[in-house]
Amino acid sequence: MKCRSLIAFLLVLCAFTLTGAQEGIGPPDSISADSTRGDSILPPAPVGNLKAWDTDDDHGHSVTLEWEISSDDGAGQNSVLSYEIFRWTPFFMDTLKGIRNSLAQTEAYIAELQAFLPRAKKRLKVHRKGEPGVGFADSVAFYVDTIAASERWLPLHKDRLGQLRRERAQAIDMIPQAHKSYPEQGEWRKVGTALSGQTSYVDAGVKEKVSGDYLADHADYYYRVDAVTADSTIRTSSEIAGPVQSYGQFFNTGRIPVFVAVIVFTFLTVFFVTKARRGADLYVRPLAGIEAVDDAIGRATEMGKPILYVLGLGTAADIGTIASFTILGRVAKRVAEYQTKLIVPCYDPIVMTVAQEIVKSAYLDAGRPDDYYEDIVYFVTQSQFAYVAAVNGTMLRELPATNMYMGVFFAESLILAETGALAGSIQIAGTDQVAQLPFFIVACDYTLIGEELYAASAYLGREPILLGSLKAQDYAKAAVMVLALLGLIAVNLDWTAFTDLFVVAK
Amino acid sequence: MRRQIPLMLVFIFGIFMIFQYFVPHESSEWIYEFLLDWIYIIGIFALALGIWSLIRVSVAKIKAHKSGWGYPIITLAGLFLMILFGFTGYRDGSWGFYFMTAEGLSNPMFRHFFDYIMIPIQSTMFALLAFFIASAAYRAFRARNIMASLLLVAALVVMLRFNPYLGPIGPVIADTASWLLNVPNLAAKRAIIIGVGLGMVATSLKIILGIERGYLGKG
Amino acid sequence: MDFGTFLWTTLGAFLTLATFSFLYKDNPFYKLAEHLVVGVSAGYFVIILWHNALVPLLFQRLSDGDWYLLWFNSSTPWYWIPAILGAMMWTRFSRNYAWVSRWPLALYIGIATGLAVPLEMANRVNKQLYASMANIDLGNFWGQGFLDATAGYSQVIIFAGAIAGLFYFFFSKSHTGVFGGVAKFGIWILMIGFGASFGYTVMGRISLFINRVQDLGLWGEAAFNASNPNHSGWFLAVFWIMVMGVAAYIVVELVKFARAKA
Amino acid sequence: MNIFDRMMSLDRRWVFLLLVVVCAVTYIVPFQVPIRVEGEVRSIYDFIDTLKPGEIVFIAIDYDPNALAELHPMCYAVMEHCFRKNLKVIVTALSQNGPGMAEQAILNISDSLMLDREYNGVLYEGREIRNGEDYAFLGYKPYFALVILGMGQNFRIPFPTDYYGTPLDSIPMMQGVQNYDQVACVVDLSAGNITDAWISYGQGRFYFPLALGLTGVMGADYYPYLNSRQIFGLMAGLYGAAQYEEMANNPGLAKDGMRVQVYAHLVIILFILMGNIGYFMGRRDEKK
Repeated sequence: MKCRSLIAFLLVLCAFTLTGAQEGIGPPDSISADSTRGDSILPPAPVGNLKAWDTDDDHGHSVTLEWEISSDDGAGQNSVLSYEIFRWTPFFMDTLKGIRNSLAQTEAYIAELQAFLPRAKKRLKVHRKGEPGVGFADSVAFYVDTIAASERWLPLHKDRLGQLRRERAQAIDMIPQAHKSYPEQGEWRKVGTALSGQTSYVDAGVKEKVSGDYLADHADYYYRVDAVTADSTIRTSSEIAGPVQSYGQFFNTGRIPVFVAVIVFTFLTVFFVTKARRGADLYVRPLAGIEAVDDAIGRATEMGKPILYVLGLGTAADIGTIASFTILGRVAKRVAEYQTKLIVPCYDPIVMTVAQEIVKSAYLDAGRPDDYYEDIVYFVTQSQFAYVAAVNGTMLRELPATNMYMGVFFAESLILAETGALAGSIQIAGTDQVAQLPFFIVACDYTLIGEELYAASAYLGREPILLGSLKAQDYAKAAVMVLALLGLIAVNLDWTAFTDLFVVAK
Repeated sequence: MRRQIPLMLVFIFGIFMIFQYFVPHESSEWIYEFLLDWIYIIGIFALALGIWSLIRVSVAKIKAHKSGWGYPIITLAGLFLMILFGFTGYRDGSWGFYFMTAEGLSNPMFRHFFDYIMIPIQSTMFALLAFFIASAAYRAFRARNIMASLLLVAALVVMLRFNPYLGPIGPVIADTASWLLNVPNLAAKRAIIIGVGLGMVATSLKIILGIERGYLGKG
Repeated sequence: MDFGTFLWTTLGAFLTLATFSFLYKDNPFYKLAEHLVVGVSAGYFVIILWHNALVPLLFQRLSDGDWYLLWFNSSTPWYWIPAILGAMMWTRFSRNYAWVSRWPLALYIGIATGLAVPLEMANRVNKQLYASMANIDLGNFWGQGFLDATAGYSQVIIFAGAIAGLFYFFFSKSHTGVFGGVAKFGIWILMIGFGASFGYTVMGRISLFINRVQDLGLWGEAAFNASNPNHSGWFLAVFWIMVMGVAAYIVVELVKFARAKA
Repeated sequence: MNIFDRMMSLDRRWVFLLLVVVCAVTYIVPFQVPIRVEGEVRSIYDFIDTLKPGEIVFIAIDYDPNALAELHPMCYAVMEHCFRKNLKVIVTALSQNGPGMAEQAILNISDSLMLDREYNGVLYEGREIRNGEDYAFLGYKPYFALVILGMGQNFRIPFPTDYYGTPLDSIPMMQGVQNYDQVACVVDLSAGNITDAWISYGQGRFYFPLALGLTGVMGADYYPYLNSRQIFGLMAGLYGAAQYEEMANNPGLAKDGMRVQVYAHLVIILFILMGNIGYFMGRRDEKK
């Protein structure tokens, strides 16, 4: 009865996956258009001068094709609707596809068995203790059989899985060799469509060997482009381009401008830092926001109220948050000296861990290790507006004398700033998020705009090597301004050779 | 050992990631994806530290019996209920704990807590911005000096762009508003983004080259 | 809406009003909503990160090995490395081994900063530098209409404003003399730009508030609309309890206010 | 604490209270607020208004539910205008969950078409609009670029049958309608991704008049296409929809929304001015 059919089904499924049935693959055709037109379209002119080469500056596995559009595209009969790109594919690829399919089926079947076994065992326990009576006997026997059968099949399938994986690996290594048998033992298969008017197409596969559309490197590929009219049966093929091999490059030439910029900037930083170490005195203009930090901490001490430091909604991977760490370190040192209460609610666990480490060592530096207790820096939650609700509540209950918002902020910046103003605190903010700067500038007493957040740690620390790195930044800015001016003049004189130097490819 | 090796790790991995950007080859991509998984997994493990800190702070508040000590109980209750619902699922006739498969996500109580507790409160906190933008504008838009008055005038012009009661100067205000949004706004963004870009690279280099060590703490 | 959904929507409406009460002042209703959402969202992220990240990223990758070999024979055993690094983070629970957690942190920050150096240089500095080399449209220099953003003079102002803004951000020169003048022009452009974007976002924020009010409207419609299938006196009772509660609270506030005034 | 000091340091809760009152009143009381109409929206209305009955307008509904708030009012306003002018409408939905919204729009419009309504002083009796005579809904096909190109040759290539399965040849209004040449204009409502395909593959190759309806955020980026004549009209965001409703004298969702926005902005501007007047007067007293 029902259980018998279940066993039968299981056995058939095992048999089916073991044989690894083949199923044919037909070329995916373009939009099926049953030709319901009166006048017949003449075959269009073919695509001219088809060229194919390995796409450069990439991780390989892709070939770029370029051609001149057919004379019947946009002119002449104007009948060309799209171009279909064909690649010569050896039949060997079908066997590889067959291996992939049976591998997928085996994996699916193993997963099903692994899910089925614990449930069946549980049901078996239930039936053993459970209600006696008709049909009880064979249902226990049924479960014992199926569990035994499944446990017998499972290792068999696991070995098959291992064997199929080895087969797949060998088949993939044989792809380049299989492509050498061109033009025998293979056929033209459509790999893509380009719209009329387009003159290039990138035939890109993926680098993962496990996936279906993996395109092997170092294999000879041949391409053909058909100009196709509205009626897909009327088309004309171009001559064949190839053999072409795809491979990965080791240097992305499109990113040379960035490479030069990084090298120059690193050199500037190292140069000025070493110059600063040898004691060169570096002038740095005063920053209102930074001076406010010192007297804000003083104010908090007189009023005996705590200081709230918010590191923002960035993770420790955001550079804005890392800059905020260094500011927190210096603020915590001063707070420890003045013995004021510090509150640091955190949004991200890693940021909390690093902040705890910083505040603890700041208290050590100030010679007050015992004042430090674990809960100065605490975790709230990782959802934006729940975090804001909690910090708002803390502000109104602790009424801090000074709020500092340093780091990466999003839409909640104005909520924090307005609540802080409601609580009557002096507020100093600093963020690199351009969209939030208007709100901080309006609602806070002092705001460090964009780059000033990154300069703050150098200002607060006053160490010469940090001021040296600041000088490097200024020189880089000067370079950017000069280049922008030269570029502007060059563009307007149509001397594009200069501006092309600065194009950053993908 | 406690500080030298971490600084060396930062230097090695930092330099590698800088050069990895310029090498599109497959091998560098595999390592890049693998390292990103590291960051992600380390972040998830650290969540345990965060939850532990939340629990410890809440328990401390409850023990201290200060005013409002009842509320942290609600926090802990919400936390444990949500975790409980997240791991219990209903499958073939019985409720049970499912850790490896995601039945918990379709647990009705889990969905209800999300749809009827988290969503209303979070979108209402977001909606508070409508009020705070009004009170911030009232409180802080004062023409104290030239900079503040430029800020004020630009905001007023843009806020009046679709106001119908302006008569003949309506179109003029609308054109000025779209000009302000397209020209000075773009210049400001460009200056700040270039500055921030240089600042970010400088800060990252300071960390990789070991100039800035504060984040590692002492001792 | 069946009865259960209505109870849940009532809870949602109550929490919405509790959060809005923050506009008046910090009160027990807001404290309730705040602590509740902190706990629930923290729990939510534990579950989401467990099911959607930890299980697929780590457990499933190691699971095709066998437990008695500690999954070392899985097809990707090297995923043990991030797992060990993650576990090293837990040394922060103990006081004297906390320094061990510096290793995974160092890796975390090292990878992040290394990632940022070329990426931020390319996306921010190079891209903006190339964008600023725009072609000044001399043909249409004075543009049409009152103020034309695509005209030549606008492009000159964009370029000059960006350069002046950069002048303002110079650290190693004091803002005096000609240099100070250009920097002042720069900060003026910044302020006009910030004012404009502040004014532009007001409309968006107000529609946020309107959507919340519409949501409350849906709840009100279900509570009071007699034709609603599961409408019954019970819900009005729920509503009146809430109204009474809020009214009592307002009375208490007024009394306190009056006493404070006296 | 003279009047000016009080003006400057009002308690913020009065600001909140007045904002809530203004938003509530303007949301509930359906009074009309005039909307200033700009050229780019006027040109769409005038183009459709001058079409003769029986001409075909092609409306492409290419947005997803998240852009619903801004683009649905535009769709209702344009469609109501076309049907009131006895024009025929072809509707396509090339975004994933476009068909659902297109059907909902057609349903609501056909309901409101039943009633007699007066627009700009002209009385239009209610009439029942029927699928196949007044409008044809072609439905959704993937690869929107290929679909737009295919329709340039013949609608039947990408859409052999309409959304409900009836072949195009047996739809009365589609007799003799081959491709865009028989269509008066195309109005594309989208959140930006499909718009570029309509501009480059649609208007760029078959030169039919194209008008765009976009979300507020995307609107600003498409003004250059207006100057280069690639599109003859552009509606951006809720304000764009409100302008069309104003022209069509058919106040709907957009004008309600704009009513609240106009008065809420006025309240905020009022408080800003009050704060500044108090500030200046206060300072003048100190100087004295």
